[in-house]
Amino acid sequence: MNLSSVDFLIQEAFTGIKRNGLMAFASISTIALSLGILGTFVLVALGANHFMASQIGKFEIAVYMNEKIDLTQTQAAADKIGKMPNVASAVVLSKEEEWAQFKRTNPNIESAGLQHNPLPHSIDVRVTDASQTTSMANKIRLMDGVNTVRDGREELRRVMALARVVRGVSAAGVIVLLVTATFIISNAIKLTLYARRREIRIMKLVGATNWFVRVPLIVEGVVFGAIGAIAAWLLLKLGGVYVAQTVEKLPFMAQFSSDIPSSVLALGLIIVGIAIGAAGSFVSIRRFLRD
Amino acid sequence: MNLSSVDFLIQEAFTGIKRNGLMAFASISTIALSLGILGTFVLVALGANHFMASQIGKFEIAVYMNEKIDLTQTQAAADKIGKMPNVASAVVLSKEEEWAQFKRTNPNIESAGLQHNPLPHSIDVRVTDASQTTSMANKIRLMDGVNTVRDGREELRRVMALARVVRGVSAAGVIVLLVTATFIISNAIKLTLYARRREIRIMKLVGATNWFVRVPLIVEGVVFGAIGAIAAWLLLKLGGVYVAQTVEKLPFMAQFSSDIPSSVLALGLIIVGIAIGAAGSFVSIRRFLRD
Amino acid sequence: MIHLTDVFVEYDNGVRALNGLNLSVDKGEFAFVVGSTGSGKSTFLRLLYREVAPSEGSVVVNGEDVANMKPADVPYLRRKLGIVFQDFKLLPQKNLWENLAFALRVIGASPRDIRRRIGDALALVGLTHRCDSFPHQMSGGEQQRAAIARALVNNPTLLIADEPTGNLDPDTSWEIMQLLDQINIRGATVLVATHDSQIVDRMKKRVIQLDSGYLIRDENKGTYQQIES
Amino acid sequence: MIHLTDVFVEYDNGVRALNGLNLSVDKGEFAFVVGSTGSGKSTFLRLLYREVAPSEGSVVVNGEDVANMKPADVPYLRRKLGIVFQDFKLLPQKNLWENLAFALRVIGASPRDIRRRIGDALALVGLTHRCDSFPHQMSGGEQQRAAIARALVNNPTLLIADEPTGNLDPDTSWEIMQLLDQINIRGATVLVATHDSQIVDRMKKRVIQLDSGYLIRDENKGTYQQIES
Ligand SMILES: Nc1ncnc2c1ncn2[C@@H]1O[C@H](COP(=O)(O)OP(=O)(O)OP(=O)(O)O)[C@@H](O)[C@H]1O
Ligand SMILES: Nc1ncnc2c1ncn2[C@@H]1O[C@H](COP(=O)(O)OP(=O)(O)OP(=O)(O)O)[C@@H](O)[C@H]1O
Ligand SMILES: [Mg+2]
Ligand SMILES: [Mg+2]
Repeated sequence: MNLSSVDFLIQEAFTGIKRNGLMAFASISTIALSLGILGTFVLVALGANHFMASQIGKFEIAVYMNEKIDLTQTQAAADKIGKMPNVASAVVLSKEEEWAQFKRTNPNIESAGLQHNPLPHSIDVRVTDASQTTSMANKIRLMDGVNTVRDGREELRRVMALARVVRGVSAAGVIVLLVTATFIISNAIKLTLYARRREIRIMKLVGATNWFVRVPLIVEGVVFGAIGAIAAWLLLKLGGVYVAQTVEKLPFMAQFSSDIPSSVLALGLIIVGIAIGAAGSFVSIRRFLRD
Repeated sequence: MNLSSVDFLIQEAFTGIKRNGLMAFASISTIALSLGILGTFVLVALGANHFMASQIGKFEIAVYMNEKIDLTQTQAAADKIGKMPNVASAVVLSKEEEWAQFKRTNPNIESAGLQHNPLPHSIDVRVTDASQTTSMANKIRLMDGVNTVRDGREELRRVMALARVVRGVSAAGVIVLLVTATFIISNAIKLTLYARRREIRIMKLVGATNWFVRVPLIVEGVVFGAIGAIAAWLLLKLGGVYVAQTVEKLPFMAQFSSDIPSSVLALGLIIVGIAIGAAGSFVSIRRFLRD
Repeated sequence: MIHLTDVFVEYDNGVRALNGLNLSVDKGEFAFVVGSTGSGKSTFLRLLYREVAPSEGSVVVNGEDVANMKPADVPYLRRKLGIVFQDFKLLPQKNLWENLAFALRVIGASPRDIRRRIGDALALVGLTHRCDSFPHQMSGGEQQRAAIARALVNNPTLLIADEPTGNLDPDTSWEIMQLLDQINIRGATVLVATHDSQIVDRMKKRVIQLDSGYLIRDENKGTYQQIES
Repeated sequence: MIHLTDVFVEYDNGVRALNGLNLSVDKGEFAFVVGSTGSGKSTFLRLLYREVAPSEGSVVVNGEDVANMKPADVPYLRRKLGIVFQDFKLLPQKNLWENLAFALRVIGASPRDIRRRIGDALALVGLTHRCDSFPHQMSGGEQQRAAIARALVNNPTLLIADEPTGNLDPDTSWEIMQLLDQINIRGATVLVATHDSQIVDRMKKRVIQLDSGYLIRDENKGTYQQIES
């Protein structure tokens, strides 16, 4: 296969697309919608994952003072901790602030009949070297007025466990949707080829090899996949803007937005689109080439 | 159109399906997968909704005792309330039980540095007549040892607001998926018709009216839709069993399972499948009947 | 039966297929349409069953104005006609029997009627043994005869045959022509576009000759070639 | 060039299309294949380019065993042949020029070569003015000539034509036959299945006659009908 014939085969694919407007539209829109749904799910899954990950950084060492200890005493303890080696920062969190914050993220706490703020003052300590966390926690634990010290281990474990579940469920969801999208897209391609079975037979009768028939159709699948992916990306962008506008009021949604750049998303969709398009065409053509 | 010709047209549809195995398979599986995804989303949405709704019934009148009041005193107050008119039941909830339960559903409460159970004992009062709730609450509020009485109004409002959001988001999701599924399915049907455009032209040339050409194809669409819907239902059943087995450990998932009976689900899917199949065929045929 | 007045046909791509055709065919006539390839024979026939519409002029078939017919009325026009297409146009997903049955179902024939009439038509063209075959399982000539059988099966008042013997051997061709003649004698109007000079010469029927979309000859008891005199 | 030994062909539906055919055609020969409709002419030709495989017997074309050929080799066999199909088999989505270009692309011709050869072939069959038309925009005879042009365009060593003049008027038919004769004189082997008795009689070439799948006559300088003697 020399260069001019590669050229010809690609040209073939494009005239094919042009002359079969309906087919092209149906295939491309099917691909776009399938990938759009898939992409939505991937975004939500990534967002959830990102949310989980963002939680991890929150826990380093939490120092809860005795209930008797007031804010000034807490501040003094914080200053002391701040001067210890390996400590990056030691910030006082007043019980009032914490309680307000807690109620905001856990609205149902209020319905449980609480009659006063049950929280103590606390200090948020960040270390410069994560490996020192435990030894630091042990030192702080011995200080006056300190009731409990959490070195984030347990929280981390809890969050990680939840993250694993979320990751597992969303990975399963993405795989199911990927399989579904692949199947739907390859069905669409199969039907467009079915509509052209006569054409394929004629090509073979005038001496075309299987590859000569296949290449333009695979190129066509690739082009459909790529265009469909771009359309899906646009849909997601538009949908994302719309959702962002309407659901903005929900505070917990903001935490869910993922930080993958839109170019990566576009690239990912296009790769998946092209892969499905090419593979779908390749597999579907086989049955029409047999005779 | 007499009976025998209706008979004939339906027969036509079935031989059509039989002779176009590939097309039938591709269309039906596309429908099944689209409806399957749609169905999954509907189930999740209904589950979330159901969870919300189930929360509503939980609040009628919550009576929180003073912190000093112990369990025996609380029980006495509950007995007194139980004898009041319009009261269906008055159950004591010990602070220990409530706290254990609360920690279970709000695992992050523990990480907030709580040093003792902050909850008081409480009484769950259910009334026989919902319209009496407020006046009952006012009566109870005057009793000895009672600290706060919540008549569920606020909670209800809060839950209802959340429920509205969940409902809105899931309704939007269902609509987007429904539109997507309709589009994908009608694309598949369009492609099967495209493959048969020559056949349709010939039928018109031997004197078939548009309806004569249309009816078998619509019947075909209906059959595809129905079979696809049944397949989608089976997929959901199998998927549901699988998910239930693997995600059983997650406590919050149990609350999300919906209670719509599987026959209603099946019926719904079949109706949607048939509607999309029929409408998809009907709309798609038009362009092939023009000349 | 058929009246064409100043008919022009121009296809989408600008090709002028008919140029001011004026022509009448009476009920019960038998006429051949001849002319070199691309002269407009098929286009003329397509006008009669409204597969193409004239860009100018009027076409009246059976007293109906075909040129300005509503699309919804076209099927009813076609049901009264029997048409043998140059490229057969058999339904590829239906076997021979079903192809004929479809044409009869369309006009609302009863199941018993359908069985009888299909049996008769297949016997006439000698394809009874092929009734289970799909078009792609038949030879060229068999497909052609199948197309003829389908055109005959609904007892048309006007039979239009476009090159009905192009794939048939001379003997079978002659038999088919005798068949069309029989149908004509029983009262149907018959129009046959053909290149088969032997048949035209032997049948001695009216001959309509087209050339580049112009009517250049129209004579009764004519021959395929104009006899130079 | 072509050697058939005890060839039987039975189609999927049980129809016996060829019954023990023994036949040889030498390089450079010109032969007509005749026989009534359904006698097996097309089936015989299809054997040569491996559209059907014999259920029994051997088929050798150009020294290659076609009956047992690997599927991957079939395209290379076909590229050396020129085939006019009874139903034309033009690519519906390509216009005339592209149809011919495709056949040349397949054999790897250069763009300049392609332009020149298509120009020549279209001029030979008189379709230069139709090169932008799609098959459905051409008359029956034009499609047939397009199919012939495609078969000629790659200078085949063996030209197989199945009913190449069924849709052509006698003058055009004769011109096409002269064309095939020219190609034959230039060295190609030519096999033509036809029902056109005038042409067969006039050309005085070898005639192979089939009947119900049996070879019943094979004579040089023969006529369409066996001359009773
Ligand atoms: N694909 C097929 N499947 C089954 N039977 C077939 C198939 N093709 C041809 N036949 C049958 O085989 C027999 C020979 O067919 P063939 O096409 O070779 O005839 P032919 O001589 O070319 O006839 P014609 O002159 O009508 O073209 C016929 O009876 C036909 O019905
Ligand atoms: N659908 C179409 N679109 C454009 N041009 C067409 C179309 N059909 C036919 N033509 C052109 O119109 C002219 C007349 O075609 P028509 O089919 O009527 O010829 P014909 O006399 O039937 O020829 P033949 O004997 O070859 O069948 C031809 O030049 C043809 O190319
Ligand atoms: Mg014609
Ligand atoms: Mg044949």
